[in-house]
Amino acid sequence: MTEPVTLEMVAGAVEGVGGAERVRANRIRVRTTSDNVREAIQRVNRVLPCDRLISISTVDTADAIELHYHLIGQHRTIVTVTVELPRDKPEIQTVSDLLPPAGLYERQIHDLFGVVFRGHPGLTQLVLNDDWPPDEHPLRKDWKPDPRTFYGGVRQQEVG
Amino acid sequence: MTRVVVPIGPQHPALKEPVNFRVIADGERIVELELNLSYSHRGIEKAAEQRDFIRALPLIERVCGICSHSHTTAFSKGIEEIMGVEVPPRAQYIRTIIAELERMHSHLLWLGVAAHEVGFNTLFMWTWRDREAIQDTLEEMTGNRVHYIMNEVGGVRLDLSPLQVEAALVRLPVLEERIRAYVEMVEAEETMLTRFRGVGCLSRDEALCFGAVGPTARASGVDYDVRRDDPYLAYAEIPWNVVTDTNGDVYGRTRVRIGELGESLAMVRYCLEHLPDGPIRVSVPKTAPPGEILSRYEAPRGELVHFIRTNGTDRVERIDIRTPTLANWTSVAHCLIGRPLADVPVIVAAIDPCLSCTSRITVSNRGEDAASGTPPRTGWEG
Amino acid sequence: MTVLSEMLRNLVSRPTTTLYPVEKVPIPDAFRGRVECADERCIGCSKCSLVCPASAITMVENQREVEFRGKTMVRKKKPQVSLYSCIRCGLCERHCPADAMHLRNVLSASGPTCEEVIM
Amino acid sequence: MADPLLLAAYILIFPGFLFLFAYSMVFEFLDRRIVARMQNRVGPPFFQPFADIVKTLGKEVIDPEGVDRPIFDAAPIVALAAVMTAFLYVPVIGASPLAFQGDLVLVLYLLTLPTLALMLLGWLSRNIYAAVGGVRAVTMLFIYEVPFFLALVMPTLMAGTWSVSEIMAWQKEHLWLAVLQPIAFVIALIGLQAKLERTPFDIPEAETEIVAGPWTELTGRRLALMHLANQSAAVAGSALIAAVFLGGPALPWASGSAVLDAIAGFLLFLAKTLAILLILATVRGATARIRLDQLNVIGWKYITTAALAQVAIVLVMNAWEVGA
Repeated sequence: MTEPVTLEMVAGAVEGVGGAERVRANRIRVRTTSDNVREAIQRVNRVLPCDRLISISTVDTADAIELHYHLIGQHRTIVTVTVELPRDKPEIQTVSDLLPPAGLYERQIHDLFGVVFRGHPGLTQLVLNDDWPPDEHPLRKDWKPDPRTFYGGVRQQEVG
Repeated sequence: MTRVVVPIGPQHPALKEPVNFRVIADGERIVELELNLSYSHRGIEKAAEQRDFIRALPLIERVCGICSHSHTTAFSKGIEEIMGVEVPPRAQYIRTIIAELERMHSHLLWLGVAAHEVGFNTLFMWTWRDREAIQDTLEEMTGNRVHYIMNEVGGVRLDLSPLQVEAALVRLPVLEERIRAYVEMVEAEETMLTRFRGVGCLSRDEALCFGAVGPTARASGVDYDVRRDDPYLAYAEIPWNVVTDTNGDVYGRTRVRIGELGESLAMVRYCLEHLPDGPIRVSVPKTAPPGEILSRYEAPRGELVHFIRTNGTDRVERIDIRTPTLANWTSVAHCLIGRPLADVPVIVAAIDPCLSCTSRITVSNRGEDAASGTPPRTGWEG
Repeated sequence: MTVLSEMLRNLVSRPTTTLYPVEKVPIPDAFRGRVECADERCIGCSKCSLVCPASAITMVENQREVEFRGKTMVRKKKPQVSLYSCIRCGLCERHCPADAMHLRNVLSASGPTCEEVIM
Repeated sequence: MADPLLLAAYILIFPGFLFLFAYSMVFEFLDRRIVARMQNRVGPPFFQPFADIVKTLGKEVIDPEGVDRPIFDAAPIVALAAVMTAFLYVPVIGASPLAFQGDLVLVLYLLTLPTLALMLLGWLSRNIYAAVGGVRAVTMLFIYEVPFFLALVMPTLMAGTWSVSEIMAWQKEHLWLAVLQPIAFVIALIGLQAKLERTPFDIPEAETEIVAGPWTELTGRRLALMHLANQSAAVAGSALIAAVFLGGPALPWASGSAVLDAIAGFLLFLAKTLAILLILATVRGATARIRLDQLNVIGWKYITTAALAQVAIVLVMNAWEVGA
């Protein structure tokens, strides 16, 4: 375990972009806005070398869609970069060129939450089946499956 | 040679679960690869939001058949941390025993499937025969071979009677001797070695860059292991060490998994012998305070992450499950480029893919409900 | 050659498969099988039907005199389990205040006809 | 054997086709049972191969859309016929009545026809897996065919005749050719394992990679005939190697009546072919499937050079014997 990461180091690195706070023994959260996510990740990387993206978690609260980028490095401390996107037009720059595993995670989030990742090489449909209506995103809080639309599988009349 | 599109499709004898590779091969060599996942969607995350903690556990357990204990432990460990509940040590030890037994039977299952992928069916039959000893132990302890549902928010559901502890301890020496035999066998079996060595190579920084997790990463020298980096359950008190290897190919991953088999067996024996007594669960309030936790767990296939957000009610506001197989797919796609067609099953099996883990998020709505407009029953509800 | 030596040893020893209809596989007593409700102890509180994740338990009208924690009372409802929907998770057994629901180590949903098998 | 009725009986009934089918089913049962017992399993009952063939014969024949039906039907029949005629020239109860100079070459070429039939089936069934499987079958043919033929031609160098029955007779006076030419015997076994596409070499029918290779689109009686052809090729192949290398069904000392000779010869034939089966089954159980490019390297670098070395040794032994 490298020497534990002090909060000040991280806070110093990102103070132009966002605030840092210690959530738990080895968890640090960096809040930032959607257009300087890449900037925040690169700065944190300079201070504390994060060589792996654990995952991108998303939460759909009533007013915004939150994206949490969890990063980890040899120092074994998880740095979570949190971003809030407006619900009506959630759009953000992709990080799949910085962190390759993000490619799959972003496609999954795009399917389920409708977040558009600008610059993503192949934002094709990963998680939902082919004949799923493109504009509906099931994991959003306000999504209710209305019975008339067809969500895939066998069409009603073919079943008979 | 002309470019040929070979669909290694959802229904394929090598893949026990549906995943589709649209492989563009130039002769026998793979030039391009397109990965289609999510043929087994069940909408677990959406469904989990409509259930309280008690009813959510059997649902979350069914994310994956082989690593079901991983998911319930990660979930209940996260909720307990949000509630600030202290789980009694005996429950922690019982959870660790079931976790390590599950890792052992998952690795034995993998060893058999990997041998079957290269046509060495004898090892497949032997490993699955020895796996029965672990399945019987688990069935005696928890009452079921697969979905144990031992976990509850606040502790464990069943206690381990001295009889069960004795029955489990009796089976361990036989297994130990079998694992030693497999270590020699993997080294000695020439034809299997030629199929494993140098296949699907992943260097150390490639493993890091592509976000490989678990035995796949540890075989390339990356020594990330959540049980040591972020100790949970009783792993801080048990003497064990992380198994890593530098080969980075399928052979290296085989050695890491067999090494972990030996480690897990030693851990189970230590836990069974040092099982502390005391209560096995703590009464827990019905609702959890608003909070957020990233609960990490070392599943047999790699690092499993549950991101849980609660909002003060007895339900989960959001649970985001990132399973190890989803993290490993990027490294598989990279390893496959340039390999001959015959290596596809071996390299795919090397990360021990668990497809039902990877995809869990759509609501399935069959026939009669669509007309009557009742809320959609997830396929799982039966 | 360890593989060859073990194969030859197997050739002469008995195979480990248990021939199912003739030899039975021993079922441990902790096995979670068919759900049974002990009629004399059940107080009809319908907690099991609330907690059942597969909503396989429905309450049916059933009057009976029962003994519960020293007091005798008359219960009005009794659980009825649709065995084909039951996933044998054991939550009803865990949350039953009167300790009436038990999962016996008998195979659960195996009925001669395919319509609902009701316990 | 001039009497045509007896000859017809020889061809059709006993050591001919009926015996070949029955013995190939026994062969398959023993093979599957031995491998099963090695894997600590019970293994199939004795009538399983018969049940398989009867069942597949009865199943519906599905033609893939746009396939050339006549050839698709003919290929399995051609494969089976080739193997059956090859079996006639292999001695079963003493020298075969149809033997002639050069029948060793005829048997070898007839045993190659099933692989070509597989290639044709694979190519005709318009299925990507079958096509890849068919191409793999032929590529593998080039790799193992050369050493296999070399290994089986060397006995002719030493015995000085091209007829299987005469090679068998030659071995009565001299030692078994497996003792005199051990390398050729081993290469012949490897070649037979590859010709029958059994596990170390079942690359065309790699079930975990390309579904079932050329066998993918075979259904109903085509599958039954092709399966029977494959099993009969196993019997014919091991009978050939038993005759050429292990002295075949001939007793070293000529006992009294011809009938006793025939029975003893037949028992020897059974013993030797089953010994070869045991070796093939052990190899099938103990090895994993190697890749085509690896087989290419092993085939040309090691097996073919071993065969050529064996040829050199045989020529030296011939010269030395001729000299002495």
